[in-house]
Amino acid sequence: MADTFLGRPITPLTRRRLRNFRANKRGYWSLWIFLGLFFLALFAEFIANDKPLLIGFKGEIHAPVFFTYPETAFGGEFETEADYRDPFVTELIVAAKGWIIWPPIRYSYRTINYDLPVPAPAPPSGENWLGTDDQGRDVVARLIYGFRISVLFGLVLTVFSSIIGVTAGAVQGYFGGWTDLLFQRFIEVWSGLPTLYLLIILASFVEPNFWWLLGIMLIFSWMSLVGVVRAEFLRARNFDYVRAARALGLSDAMIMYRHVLPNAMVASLTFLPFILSGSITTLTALDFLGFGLPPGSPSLGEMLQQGKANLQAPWLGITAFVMLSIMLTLLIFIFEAVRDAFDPRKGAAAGPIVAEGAVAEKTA
Amino acid sequence: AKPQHGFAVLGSLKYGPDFRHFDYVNPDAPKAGRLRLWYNGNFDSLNPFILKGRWAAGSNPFGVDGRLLTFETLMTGSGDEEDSFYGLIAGGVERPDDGQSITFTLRRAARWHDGSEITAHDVAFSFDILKAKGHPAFRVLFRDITGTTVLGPRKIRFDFASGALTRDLPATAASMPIISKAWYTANDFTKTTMTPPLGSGPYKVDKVDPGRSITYVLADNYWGKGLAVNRGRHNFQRITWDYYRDRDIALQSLFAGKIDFREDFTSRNWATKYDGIPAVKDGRLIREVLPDQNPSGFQAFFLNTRRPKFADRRVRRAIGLVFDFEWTNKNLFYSLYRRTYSIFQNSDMEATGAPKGAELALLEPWRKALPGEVFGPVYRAPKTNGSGIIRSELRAAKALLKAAGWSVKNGKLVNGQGAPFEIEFISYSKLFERIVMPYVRNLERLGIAARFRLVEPAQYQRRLQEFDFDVTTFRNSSSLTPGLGLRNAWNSKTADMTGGRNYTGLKSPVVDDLIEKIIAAKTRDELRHATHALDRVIMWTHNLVPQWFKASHTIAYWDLFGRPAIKPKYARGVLDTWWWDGAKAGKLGRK
Amino acid sequence: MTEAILQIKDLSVDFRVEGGKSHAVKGVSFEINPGETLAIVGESGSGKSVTALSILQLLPYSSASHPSGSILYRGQELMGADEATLQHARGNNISMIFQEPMTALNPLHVVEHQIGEVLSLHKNLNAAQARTRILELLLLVGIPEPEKRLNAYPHQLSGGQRQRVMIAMALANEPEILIADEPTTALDVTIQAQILNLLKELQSQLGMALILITHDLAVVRHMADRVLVMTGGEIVEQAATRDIFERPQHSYTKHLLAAEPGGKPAHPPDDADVVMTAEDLRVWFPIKAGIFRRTVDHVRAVDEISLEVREGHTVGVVGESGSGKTTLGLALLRLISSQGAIQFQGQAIDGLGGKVLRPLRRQMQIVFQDPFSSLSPRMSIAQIIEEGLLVHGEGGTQDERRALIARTLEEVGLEPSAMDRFPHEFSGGQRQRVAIARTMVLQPRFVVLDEPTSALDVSVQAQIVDLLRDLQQRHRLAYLFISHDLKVVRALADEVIVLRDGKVMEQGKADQIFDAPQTDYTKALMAAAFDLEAATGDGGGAVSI
Amino acid sequence: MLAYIIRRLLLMIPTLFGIMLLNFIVLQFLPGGPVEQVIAQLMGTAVEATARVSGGGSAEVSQQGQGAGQRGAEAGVSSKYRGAQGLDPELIKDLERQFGLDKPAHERFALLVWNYARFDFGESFFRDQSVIGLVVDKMPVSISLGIWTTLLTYLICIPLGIAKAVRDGSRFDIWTSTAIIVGYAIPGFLFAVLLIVLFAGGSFWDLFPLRGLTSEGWDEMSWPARIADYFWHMVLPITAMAIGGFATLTMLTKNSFLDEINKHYVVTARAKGLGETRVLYGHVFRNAMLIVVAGFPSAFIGVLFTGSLLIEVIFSLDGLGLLGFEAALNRDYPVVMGTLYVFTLMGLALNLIGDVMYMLIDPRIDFESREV
Ligand SMILES: Nc1ncnc2c1ncn2[C@@H]1O[C@H](COP(=O)(O)OP(=O)(O)OP(=O)(O)O)[C@@H](O)[C@H]1O
Ligand SMILES: Nc1ncnc2c1ncn2[C@@H]1O[C@H](COP(=O)(O)OP(=O)(O)OP(=O)(O)O)[C@@H](O)[C@H]1O
Ligand SMILES: [Mg+2]
Ligand SMILES: [Mg+2]
Repeated sequence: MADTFLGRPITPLTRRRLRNFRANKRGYWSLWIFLGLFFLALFAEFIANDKPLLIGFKGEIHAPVFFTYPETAFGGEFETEADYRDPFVTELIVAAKGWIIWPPIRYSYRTINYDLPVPAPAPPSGENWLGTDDQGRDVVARLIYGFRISVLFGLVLTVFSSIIGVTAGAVQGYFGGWTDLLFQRFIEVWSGLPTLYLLIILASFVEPNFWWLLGIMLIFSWMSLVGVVRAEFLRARNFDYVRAARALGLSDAMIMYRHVLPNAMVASLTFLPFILSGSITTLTALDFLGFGLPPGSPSLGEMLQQGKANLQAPWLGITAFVMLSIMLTLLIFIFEAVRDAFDPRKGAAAGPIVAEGAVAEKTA
Repeated sequence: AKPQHGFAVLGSLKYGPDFRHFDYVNPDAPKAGRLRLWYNGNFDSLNPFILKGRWAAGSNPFGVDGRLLTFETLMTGSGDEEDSFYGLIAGGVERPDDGQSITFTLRRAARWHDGSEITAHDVAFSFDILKAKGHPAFRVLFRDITGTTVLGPRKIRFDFASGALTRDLPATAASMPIISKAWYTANDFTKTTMTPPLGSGPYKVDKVDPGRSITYVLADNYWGKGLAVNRGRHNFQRITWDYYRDRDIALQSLFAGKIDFREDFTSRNWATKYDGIPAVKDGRLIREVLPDQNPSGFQAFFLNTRRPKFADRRVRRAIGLVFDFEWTNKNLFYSLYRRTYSIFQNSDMEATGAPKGAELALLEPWRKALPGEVFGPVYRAPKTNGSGIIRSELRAAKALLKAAGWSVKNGKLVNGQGAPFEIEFISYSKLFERIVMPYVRNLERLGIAARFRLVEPAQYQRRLQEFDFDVTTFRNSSSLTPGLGLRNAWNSKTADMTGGRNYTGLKSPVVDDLIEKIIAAKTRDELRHATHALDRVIMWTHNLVPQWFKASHTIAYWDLFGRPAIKPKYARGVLDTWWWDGAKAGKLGRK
Repeated sequence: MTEAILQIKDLSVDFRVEGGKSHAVKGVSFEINPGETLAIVGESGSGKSVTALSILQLLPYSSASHPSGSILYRGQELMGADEATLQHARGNNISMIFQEPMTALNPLHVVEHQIGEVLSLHKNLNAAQARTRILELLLLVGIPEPEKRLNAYPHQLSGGQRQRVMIAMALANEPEILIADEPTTALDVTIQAQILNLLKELQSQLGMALILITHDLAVVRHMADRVLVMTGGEIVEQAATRDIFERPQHSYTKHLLAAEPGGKPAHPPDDADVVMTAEDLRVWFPIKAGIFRRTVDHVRAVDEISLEVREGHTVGVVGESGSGKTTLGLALLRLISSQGAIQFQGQAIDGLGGKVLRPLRRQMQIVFQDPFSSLSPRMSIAQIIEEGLLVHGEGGTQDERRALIARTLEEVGLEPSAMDRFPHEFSGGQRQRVAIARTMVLQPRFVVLDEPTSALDVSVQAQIVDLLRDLQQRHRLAYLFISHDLKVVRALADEVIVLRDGKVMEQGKADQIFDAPQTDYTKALMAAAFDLEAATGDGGGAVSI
Repeated sequence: MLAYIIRRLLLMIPTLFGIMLLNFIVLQFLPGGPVEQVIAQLMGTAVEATARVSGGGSAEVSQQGQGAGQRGAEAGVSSKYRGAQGLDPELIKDLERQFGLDKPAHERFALLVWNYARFDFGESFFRDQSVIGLVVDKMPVSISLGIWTTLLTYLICIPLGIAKAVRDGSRFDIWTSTAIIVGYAIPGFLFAVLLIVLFAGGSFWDLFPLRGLTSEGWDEMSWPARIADYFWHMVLPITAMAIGGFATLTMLTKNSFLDEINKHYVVTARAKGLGETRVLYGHVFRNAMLIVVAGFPSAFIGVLFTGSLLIEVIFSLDGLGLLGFEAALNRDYPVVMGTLYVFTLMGLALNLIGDVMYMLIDPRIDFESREV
C-alpha cells in the first residue's frame, strides 16, 4: 500500500476519505477541471499576450514576456517598450531575418484591437474568438486573465473569511454565555459599519487595488458564516460525544476542532462555493459603484457589467455568465464530493440512500 | 423710453409688435392627444422653487423655454432668435438707457388658474421670496438684482446693482417664474408639497403619482391662449412623464409603445439598439436626426496647468497630439460625432481662417504675449488616419517632449531630475473608461505613466473644486449670447476661486481682456469679433484636448405626430410645436 | 402447530466495508408462530440486530445488501417489497424495539408525540384518545406519574426511561409480531420484570409473536419457547428452550451457558487512599414551562449524596431506573454542574475551571451508559481511542499508538482490523466495548462505569468483568460501577450505594447489602435480581415501587 | 429564557449606540458632504446617485454644466443656463447652518442621540420629509419584494432540497443542481433586463408591465382587480430577484438533510410505518432546519434592505434599498442615520427572534455558558 500522500503517511481513514471523494465522480472530475483551468490561467501570460514568447533577432533570442525591450532594440525609433503588434516592429524583425513565436492568442487583457471590422464591441470572429469588449479588447484574453484574478481574489477571500468566520461562530456557539452575548453584539456593531462609506473614504486616500479591496471585503465578509456556524455549535455542544471528549480531558479548542466542527460543517461546506463565487461578483458590485479594481483590470465582474451595458453585444454577458456558471458548478460539485468524503456513512458505497433503493437480489 | 412688446439682449427683434405667431408654428394645429415622455430618476415635490425635494418633470424653474408648464414668466423667448424676449404676462417692457433697471407692464388679462388677476404684487412677491427662501440657485441668479418697486397694480420695476454687469439681467428678470402671493400666503413656500400650487401657465397638473409619473393637462381657462407668442404652441391635450430609473429600460418602454418620444444621447444606443425592433422595421417607430443650431458646448479633456508638468505648452500639445479621435469615433462612437475645435463650436462665434480686420485689431496689442499660431490659420484639432496606428503623431509628440526636457529612461518618460511623467484622468462616469483607456495606451507609448481613475461623484466634485486633478473631462455649455459665464470659465481670477470653473487654471491677461470685450459688446458683430479672437487664444494654449460634439438631435418617436414645416432654429420644438395627428394615431390604434 | 406467521429463509446480509464486503448474516432461516416467543441469543456482533432489522427492511441500504433471502409475513414477501406494503406492516403488524433507545428516539420530539404518532398513523386516534392511550402505555411500562413525562424530550430522560418509551411505542398498536432487541438492557431488575410480565400478558391476550433478542439467559429461560443461537452471522443451534439449556449441542452454546460473571472482588485494604469523595452532592434539573420556558420546578436527580471511593475499590451504584445513577457519575467527574464539594485525590475539584481540571481528566474517566452517542460519528474507532493518548501526550509514536490500540481492542474482544471503521458500523455490544477500550487505554486512577456491560452477551460480559478486575488489581484503580445487573455488581463491588429518587437509600459493604439488605426497596431489588421467577410470578405488585 | 431575552433587549441599547457612534465617526471622514452636493447642483455638475447603476445609456456628451440642477436632461429640451457666476462664500455658510453642520461634531452627535432617544429621527436634508415618513413610504415596495421573494424561495428551495437529498447523486440531483447554479450565476440585474426585453418590451412579447408596483388606474379598480394588478406587476421583479436565491438555500437544505437522513431516529420513524414524506417532513425536517433558520434573519434583512437595489432601479420601484443608497451617495445624513437606525433595530430584533427560534426548534439549545 502506498501509505504516503505528499510525503505524509496517510491513515486508512484518510484513504477511505480520498476514496469517497473519488467515488463522487462529478466532484472528482470537477476538481481536476477546475485545477486545470486555474493552472492554465496562472500561466495566462503564455497563452494570451500581445508580446511574443520568443523573438530571434540578429542571432540573439529575446523573451519579451520576461523582459522589456525598447523598440530601439529592434532598430525602431522609440525608447519605450516595443509594441510587437505594430506592423512596423514586426517588419523590422522580419527584415533582419528574425523570427517570432507568438502565444496562441495574440492579445493581452488590455491589448486593443485597433483593426476592428465594426465598432467595439465587435462580435466573435476568427481574430477575436469571443469578440471584443466595448473597448476593443479581446474577450478570450480578458476571460483568461479575469478568471485568474477573480479566482485568486475569491480563493484568498474565501479562505480567510471562512477561517475567521468559522472560528468566530464556533467560539460563540461553543462557549455561549457572555462570550456569545458580547461577541454577537460586537458583530452587530461591526456589521453596522457603512461599507460604502468606508470604500469612499478609502478611495479618497488610495486608488483601490487588488489587496486593498481584498482587505476591505475581508473586514465584512467573514461575518457571513458566523450565524450558521454559531447555531450549529450551539446545538452540537450538547451532544454526548462532546461530553465524552471533555471527559477525556480535551481542551476546548480541541473539542471544537475535532469533535464539534466536523459535525457542524454542513453550512460551511455548503456556503463555501457560494462565498467564493460571491466574492467574484462582489467585484462587480464594486465596479458598479466605481470602487472596483483599477480601470482596465480584467475581472469577470467587469465583463458582466459590460454585458449589461451592451445588451446588443450578447457575447459579453454570455461569456461572463457561462464562465461564472461553469466555475460555480465545478465548485459546488467539488464541495459535494468533499462532503461525501467526510460523511462516515458514505462507505465505499455510492448511490441512493433511500429505503426505496432497498432492493436486494432476490434468491427465492 | 416707451413700453415695447419685447426686447433683444443684443441686436434687434425679429418679430414686430403686431406679429400673429412665430414662424415655426402651425397656428391651426389641433389641440388633442396625449404625449407620453420619460424622465430619469425620481421626484417628490411639486414645489420646484426650493432646495428641498426633487421637482417633477415639466416644472424646471430654471428652464427659460417653457419647461415650467404650469407657471408663466413675464416674457418668453422665441425659438428662432438668439436672445429675444416677447411679452407674456408683461405686455410691455421698458428699458432705460443706463441699463440699470427694467420695468414691466402686466397684461390686464393675465389670470391665475383660479381666475384671479396676476398683479405686480405677485411679481414682487415672487422675486422677494425666490431670492430669500428659494433654491440657492435663485440667489446666485438674482445676485445683481437689488429689488423690485411696484409702480402700480400692473407695473413693476426691477432694479439692478450699480457697477454690476447688467447686460443679461433683463433677461433674468423676464424669465423669472411668477408665483401667486395669495396662494403662498396660505401655503408654506418652504415646504415641499404634492398639491399642485396655483399656476398660470398653459397646463395644469392633471395627475401625480409621486416618484412615478406626472400628467399635465391643458388648462381650459388659460388666459394666454390667444396671445401671439402662444399661437400654435401647447398642442398636446395631455403630457405625461413616466419616470424610469434605468435608461435601458426606458428604451425598452419606447419599443413597447409605452412612451411616444425619446431623444438618444448615446451613440451606441442610437447605432445599435434600434436594429431589429419590429416597430422600427415597419416604420411605426421613426428615427430621425434633427439639426441643432445651438452652440454645442465645449467638451474637452481639461489639463490642469497648475500642475508643473503641464506648465509647458509643448508638453500639452504633445499630449493633445496622441489622442486618436478618428479611431475613437470610428470604433467607439459609430462615427456619430465630429471633432470639436472651438469653444463656441457650432455657432457663428467660432473662429475661421486667419484673424483679420476687427478681430485682428483685438489681438494685435497682445502679439508679443501670444504664440505665433494665433495669428495664423485657425486652430484645428490634429487629425489621425483612424487606423489606430499613430506613429507620426507619436514621433511629433516625442520631439515636443524632448524639446521640453522630457526623455525616456528605462521605458519611462522622465524629466531632468528623473521624475517620471504621470497623468491621472479622473471621471465619475464609467462610460469614459472606454474612451480614455485607448488614449492612456497611446500616452504609455510615449513613456507616460497614465491611468484612468474612477471616483465617486461627491469626491469628484470635491477634487474638481479644489483643482486636485491632472486631467478631467468637462463640458462648458455655451449660450447664444455668451457673457458672464465666460468669466467664470476662463478668467484669471477664477483660476483660484472656489466654485470657479476655470479648471485648466488659465491665467492670461489676453483672455481676461477679450472676455470683458465680449461682455461689453453692444452689437452681435462686436460680440462675434471678440469671440473669434478668444476662441483662437484659448484653443492655441493647448490647455485643452478637445473632444467631440454632435450638432443634432437624435430622436425616435412613434408615428403619431404632425409638425410645422419649419423647425425652430434653436430649439428642438417637439413639446412646443408638434401636435397629435389623430389619423396617424388611429392607424396605430391609439385613441 | 399453527401456520408460521413469519418465515425467514436463507437470509444473508452483506455490508460494504473498508476493503470489501463483510458478511454480517449468512443464510439464516427460521420461522415464528403466533403467540410464540423466539429468543435469539448469541455472541455480541453475531448478527442478531442486523437480522432483526432485515425483517422490516430497515438496514442502511446504501451499504447493506441482501445477497439472498426471503422474508414472508403471512405469506407476503417483505424482502424488496414496495414502500406501501412495508409501511403498512411496520409499526402496526410488526413493530420493533431498538437496541439503543438513546439514539433511536427523535431528539426533538416529546414523549407524547413519539408515541402518539404511531397511534394516529395506524389507528387514527384523535389527540384526546391518543393521550389516554399514551398514559396507559406509559403506566404499563412502569413510568410513574406519566403525565409529567408527556412533555419531556428524550435528553431529559434517563436511559431506562428512554428504553421504556421505546417499548411503549412498540406496543402501542398491539402488533402481531414484536421484535424486541435487547429491550431491557437499561432497566433495573424490578422494572425489567414488570416489562417481561407485560409482554407475556400481551402475548397471551393477543397471540402476539415475540422475537426476543437478548443476552440475558435468565430472561431467555423465563420467556422463550424456542431459542436460536447465533454466532458469526450463522444460526448454530435452534431448539426448544428447555432443550437448549439442558442439552446444548453446539460448542458455542455450551460455552455461553457456562459463562457467568464469576469471581469475587479482591477485597483490597480498607484503608487505601481515598481517590474520590463527594459531600452533599446535588444536581437539580429545572423543569421549564410556558412560552418563556420559565423554571417552575426541579427534578432532583441527585439530592445530597455523599460518598467516598478508595484506591483499588469498586463502589457499586444500584437503584431503579431514573434514580440518578448516571447523573451522579457525571457530576462526580464534573461533567454537569452540581452543588456540593467534590475532591479528587485530595484536591477540591468542584468549581475548578476546564483548564485546571484538564490534566486531572486523564486520571478520572467514564464509560458512558450510551456508547453510541458518546462516540463522535465522524471519527474512526482508532481515532477515538487514540485521542486520549494524544491529548495527554502518551503512547509514543504513531505506530506504537496503533499497536497499543490494537492490543486494547483485542483485550475487549474486538478485531483490531476493525479499528478504521466508524462507530455506526458496529453492533451495540461492540460499541460498548469500544467505549470501554477508550477509557481503559488511558489507565486512569478512577473510572465511572455506567452500565458498561448492559449490551454484552454473558461470555463477553465475563471477559470484560475479568478485564476490569485485572486492571484494577494491577493498577489499583478505583471504580464507580453503575449497573442494574446485580450479578455483575456483586462480582465487582466492594461497597454498594443504593439510590432512589436521587437519594441514598442504603450504603455500605457489598456483602452486607447483598446479604442483609435493610430497606424494603433494596430487598425488593435483590429479590428480583436473583430470582426472576419470583419477581415475575405473582409479585407484579411488589415491583411497581 | 425570559431573563435572556430581557438581557438581549437591554443590550440593544448599547449596540445601537455603538453603531450610531461608529457611523457618525465615519461620516466625519467622508470626503464631500451635503454642502458639496448642493454646490454641485448649483454648478450643474451634480449627477444622479444612481447614475452608476442605472444603465449604460448615459451620454458620452456629458451633461455637466448644462444648467443648475438639471438632471436627467434626456427627457426634454436643452436649456440655456444664465447663471454660473461663481458662488459666494456666504451661501456656503448658510447651507452649513441649514444642515446644522456649523456645530462641532460632538455637539451634533449629542443632539442626534438625544433626538433618537425621543424617537425623533429628523428630516431629510434634501427632501422635505421626515426620515420616518420616507422609510414608511418605501416600505410597500421593499416589503413586497422581500416577502414574496423570501416566500417563493423558501417554498421552492426546501422541498427541492429535500428531494435532492433523498435522491442524492441521481440524475435528478445533478440536473436540478445545474439549473439552480445557472440561476445563481445569472446576475440578477442582467436577468431582470433580459426579462424585460423578452416579456415587457416591444421586441418580443409584451406581457408584463415594465415598471412600478401598480398600474396607472389602480385607484379606480375593484379589489380583486387591484390584487391581480399588483401581482401582475410583481411577476418580473420577483422572478429576477428570486432566481439567484434558490441555489444557496436548496443546497443548504439538501446538505443538512443528508446529514440527518441516516441517523438512527430516522430508522425508528420508518419502523413506525411512516411514509417517506412524513419521515422527511415530520422527523428530519425539524432536526435539519436549524441552520436554515439560522440563515433566515440575515437573508431577510438582505432582501429587504439592500439586495434589491438593482432590481428597484431596473423596475423603477422606489424601495428602501434605493433610498439608502441614494441617501448615502447624496450625503443625506439624517436619512443615512435614520435608515441605518431603523434597519439596525429590525436586524437586532430579527437576530433575537432567530435565536429564540433556535430554542423552540431544538430544546437542547440554550445560550448559557458551560462552566463545566
Ligand atoms: N452499518 C454497518 N456497516 C458495516 N458493518 C456493520 C454495520 N452494522 C453492523 N455491522 C456489523 O455486522 C455485524 C452484526 O452486527 P449486529 O448489530 O447484528 O450484532 P448483534 O448480534 O446485534 O450484536 P450486539 O449483541 O453487540 O448488539 C457486526 O460485526 C457489525 O460490526
Ligand atoms: N437534562 C435533564 N433535564 C431534566 N431532567 C433530567 C435530565 N437528565 C436527567 N433527568 C432526570 O433525572 C433523573 C435521573 O436521571 P439519570 O439519568 O441519572 O437516571 P439513572 O439512574 O441513570 O437511570 P437509568 O438506570 O434509567 O439510566 C431522571 O428522572 C431523569 O428524567
Ligand atoms: Mg445488537
Ligand atoms: Mg443512567
